Amino acid sequence: MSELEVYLDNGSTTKTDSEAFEKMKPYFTEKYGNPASLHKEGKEAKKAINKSKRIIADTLNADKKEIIFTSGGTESDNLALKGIAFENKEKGKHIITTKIEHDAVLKSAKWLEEQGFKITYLDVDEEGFVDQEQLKREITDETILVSIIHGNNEIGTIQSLKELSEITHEHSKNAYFHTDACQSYTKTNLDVKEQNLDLVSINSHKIHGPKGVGALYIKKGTEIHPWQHGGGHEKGMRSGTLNTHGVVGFAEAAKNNYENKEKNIEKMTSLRDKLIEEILKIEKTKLNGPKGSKRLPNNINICFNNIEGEALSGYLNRKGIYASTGSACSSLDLEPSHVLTAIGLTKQEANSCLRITLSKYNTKEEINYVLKELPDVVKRLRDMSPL
Amino acid sequence: MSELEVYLDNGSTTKTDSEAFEKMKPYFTEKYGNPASLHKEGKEAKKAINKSKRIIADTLNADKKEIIFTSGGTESDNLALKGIAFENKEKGKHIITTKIEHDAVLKSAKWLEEQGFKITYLDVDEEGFVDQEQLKREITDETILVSIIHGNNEIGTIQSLKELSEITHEHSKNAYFHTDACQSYTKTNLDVKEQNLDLVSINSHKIHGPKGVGALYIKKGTEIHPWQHGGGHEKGMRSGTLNTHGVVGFAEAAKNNYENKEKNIEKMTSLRDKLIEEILKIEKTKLNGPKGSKRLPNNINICFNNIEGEALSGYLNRKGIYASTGSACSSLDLEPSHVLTAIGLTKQEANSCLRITLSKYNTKEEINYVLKELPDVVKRLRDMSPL
Amino acid sequence: MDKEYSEETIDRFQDPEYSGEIENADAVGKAGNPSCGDVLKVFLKIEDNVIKKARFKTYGCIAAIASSDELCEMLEGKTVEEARKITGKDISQELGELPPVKYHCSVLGTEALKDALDNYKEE
Amino acid sequence: MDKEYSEETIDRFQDPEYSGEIENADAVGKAGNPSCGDVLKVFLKIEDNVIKKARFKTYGCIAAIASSDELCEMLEGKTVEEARKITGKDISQELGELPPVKYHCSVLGTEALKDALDNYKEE
Ligand SMILES: Cc1ncc(COP(=O)(O)O)c(C=O)c1O
Ligand SMILES: Cc1ncc(COP(=O)(O)O)c(C=O)c1O
Repeated sequence: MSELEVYLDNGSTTKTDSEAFEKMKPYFTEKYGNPASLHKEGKEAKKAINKSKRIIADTLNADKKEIIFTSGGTESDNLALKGIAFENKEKGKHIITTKIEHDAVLKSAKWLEEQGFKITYLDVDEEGFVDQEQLKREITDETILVSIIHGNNEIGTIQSLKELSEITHEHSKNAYFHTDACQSYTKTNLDVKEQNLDLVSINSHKIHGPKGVGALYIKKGTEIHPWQHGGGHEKGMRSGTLNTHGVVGFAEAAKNNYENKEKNIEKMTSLRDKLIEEILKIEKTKLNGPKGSKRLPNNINICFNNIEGEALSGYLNRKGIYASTGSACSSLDLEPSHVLTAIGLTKQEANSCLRITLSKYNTKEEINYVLKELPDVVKRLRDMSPL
Repeated sequence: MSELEVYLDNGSTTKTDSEAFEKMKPYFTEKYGNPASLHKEGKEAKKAINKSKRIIADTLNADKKEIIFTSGGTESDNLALKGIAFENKEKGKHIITTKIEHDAVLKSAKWLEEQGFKITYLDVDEEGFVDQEQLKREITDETILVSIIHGNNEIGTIQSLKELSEITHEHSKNAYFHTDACQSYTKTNLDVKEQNLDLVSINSHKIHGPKGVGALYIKKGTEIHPWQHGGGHEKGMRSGTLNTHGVVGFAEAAKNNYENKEKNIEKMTSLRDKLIEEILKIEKTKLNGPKGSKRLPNNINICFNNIEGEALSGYLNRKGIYASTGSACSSLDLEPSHVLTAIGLTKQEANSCLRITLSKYNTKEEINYVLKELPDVVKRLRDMSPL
Repeated sequence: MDKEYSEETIDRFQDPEYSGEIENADAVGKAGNPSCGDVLKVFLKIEDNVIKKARFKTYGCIAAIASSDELCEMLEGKTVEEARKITGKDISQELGELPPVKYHCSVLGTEALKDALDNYKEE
Repeated sequence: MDKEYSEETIDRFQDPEYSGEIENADAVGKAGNPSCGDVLKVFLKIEDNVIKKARFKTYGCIAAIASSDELCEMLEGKTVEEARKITGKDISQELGELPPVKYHCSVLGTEALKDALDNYKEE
């Protein structure tokens, strides 16, 4: 069909690193014991879990005991929000988050609202940066949690976590600071001590690890109300038989990507900037989110006037180019992306955006192919448009 | 060290079938797309998810649309209990379960109790069968859920689901019937239509599939309050990027084990009965749970007077024999198994039990080895005992 | 998310045969709103009460483009009365069923058509 | 569940050197209760105020058996006064630290010992 296949949807999910897959292998048919069991088979699994925890902890400058494993980013976010809310409801029922969170945080917040919590959704500026003055105004000792996404999954904006967590801890004696770092993990600086973070959600399948596994960093001393009840795994904070092979693959991917962080960032940033520069030469296009180092190195999000996003990605798909869109038509609720409208786009603009998310595996050749095909597709759709 | 290694802890977790693992492979590094994405990579993953749903549905005599995937048995149980409770709390706040549930159900029920629900814990007889008269007495239209474990994970008792669900539906117009079938799935008859079940929890790692994946059957028309919020996957009932490779492995294992169900049951039953017969020849031993077809084909649970269970399994471990125990010493809360005390064992008795759980991979040779070593170990520990 | 386009839908979307304008069209109709994601314009050449040629211009998603193209194919050769009877359901059926959340895209086609035929009558 | 035995603990559990009884022991002590999972009996041979030989009988878990064995090893050669100073912590340390939930097993050892020495004094 098409000359090449170019996967540009790494913000959605990534290819598993072959090293990570290799490490997982023995845990399916050989070392398959339950890490909670006392016998040799179980011990081996337990050892693997512990080693994995240490690896992940190291990448966050955290302690091994501060990491618990979950089934993914969504569960980590749910546990962070609901777990902190239910644990601290005697101290206060106010939670602050932003208008540009991933649905895992946003819908958890909405659910907590139904349960009687009060939620403040912070505004962002046109590049997607959170309004720090508004945070200072809204936060009180009633506030038990501030949850702010680190690198935005749609427009790539990287928040200044350190400043935001400082404001949080300075202005409320009861508020914990949580960040959803699923997109930023191993792609920008993340350091729980330096940035003074209480909870951090990360997951495996965005960093070339297997799907179905994630982690939540919970700062020592932070109590959390368990959300999944059962056999008391993970010190009772998250019950359920641990996904040993998943955890092992996650840790290996984390190690890989953490060790090569600078190199990967450099590579992706250079491809990103080339794409942005060239695409913006197409007329009536606009970049969403900031430029430079405050943007995720792998994220590009561009509005194409008079083109509907799903149709655009549909035509690119046919050329073997796999990207995604924030268009209403591609979402179940037929609403355009809440992130794009939060940065001030009209509905029509929000419906005409394309999101390209790179990985360390993308090449210059692939990017050149995209840049060759994209203008034609855009022209074709614009020709078809009655607007 | 030891002559043989004999894994007899399949009630805890199992070895992944190599066929299941082979099927999973391409979904790590080739077909790694997000099943929620529209492009070709995503579609391929979506197709795999759909096919897997159909396979699992078939093994339960259910419809594809009635299956949702979760991260395991614990999540399925949590979702069933909390999801039904929160969805139906206007109709009633009474839930009935039993004293011999897995902690995933039991601790979910306890949590719901803290949230203002009233829970009745049904008694069982000395073989572990639920008291049906008590169920009839306790159930009212206030009852919104009856949750009863199918095959018990400790003592192997298989409940008569059909009778229990009939009582439930006859005596309450609002009660749904849920069963935790993690241990019984593909090991005994399970048919959602014949047994008239509303919700069924199953998982992958107990049936030779990968860890970190499970499913919940939800009968068509049954509304459930979502428990993990986010991107709206699984029709909004369970958000979170689907674990494609896990799901594919789960389905393949389910197919394998369902197709060979009769053969596997026969094999395990014969090894089970040989073990029971021979072990009971050791003096001062007692079988927990029923004999015959109302016992899980792979479960053996025996009390050894004057021996502490952890020590027993510890010595067996050294001989390469991996089994488990319901002893208080092996549990975090230092309480003996609630299942063993529910069938009337004293604490001391409950502390001296060994659980052996077979799989289709166990052989006669292995069982003979166990039967050769076990009496010595028992004698040694009894010699060491001051009782 | 649960959305599955049929092959027919994808094919039509990728290679629409009827996209374009008709100069001096006998009837032109429009439906939709860009802020809702879809705008459809339909152009008709009508002779002796029979639609000889139909073309579309669409701003919209995969379903909207495929529906527009399908509609035009269905229209050619039909009388104005027959054309009026086309429903969203008919279009969706020809496309091998649109996903439920996309059904409204086929209805948009019939709305643009109705607009065109109403304009035509007025002439 | 978070329980990790040290190698030293497992080794001692699997090959206890001091398990057994002493006939005509100079002191015998007991602690624990079978319904709590552990019963420990300690037998001592004492000459000139020095423990010459120590043996145990234990019904209990891995930690209980390992602690019993460790205790006996520690006792041999100690004076009665020195023996009295042994704490659960000492035993746990020698075992390479018991998991926190198992710490009580080492305390059980000191209780049985105290019982034995108290009985001895009484003679
Ligand atoms: C920022 C962010 N948070 C949370 C999630 C959810 O994580 P998962 O897909 O592992 O459930 C994602 C990805 O989907 C994400 O990009
Ligand atoms: C009966 C029963 N229910 C639930 C579970 C929990 O399932 P999972 O280990 O997949 O979380 C188990 C196994 O641990 C079980 O045996």
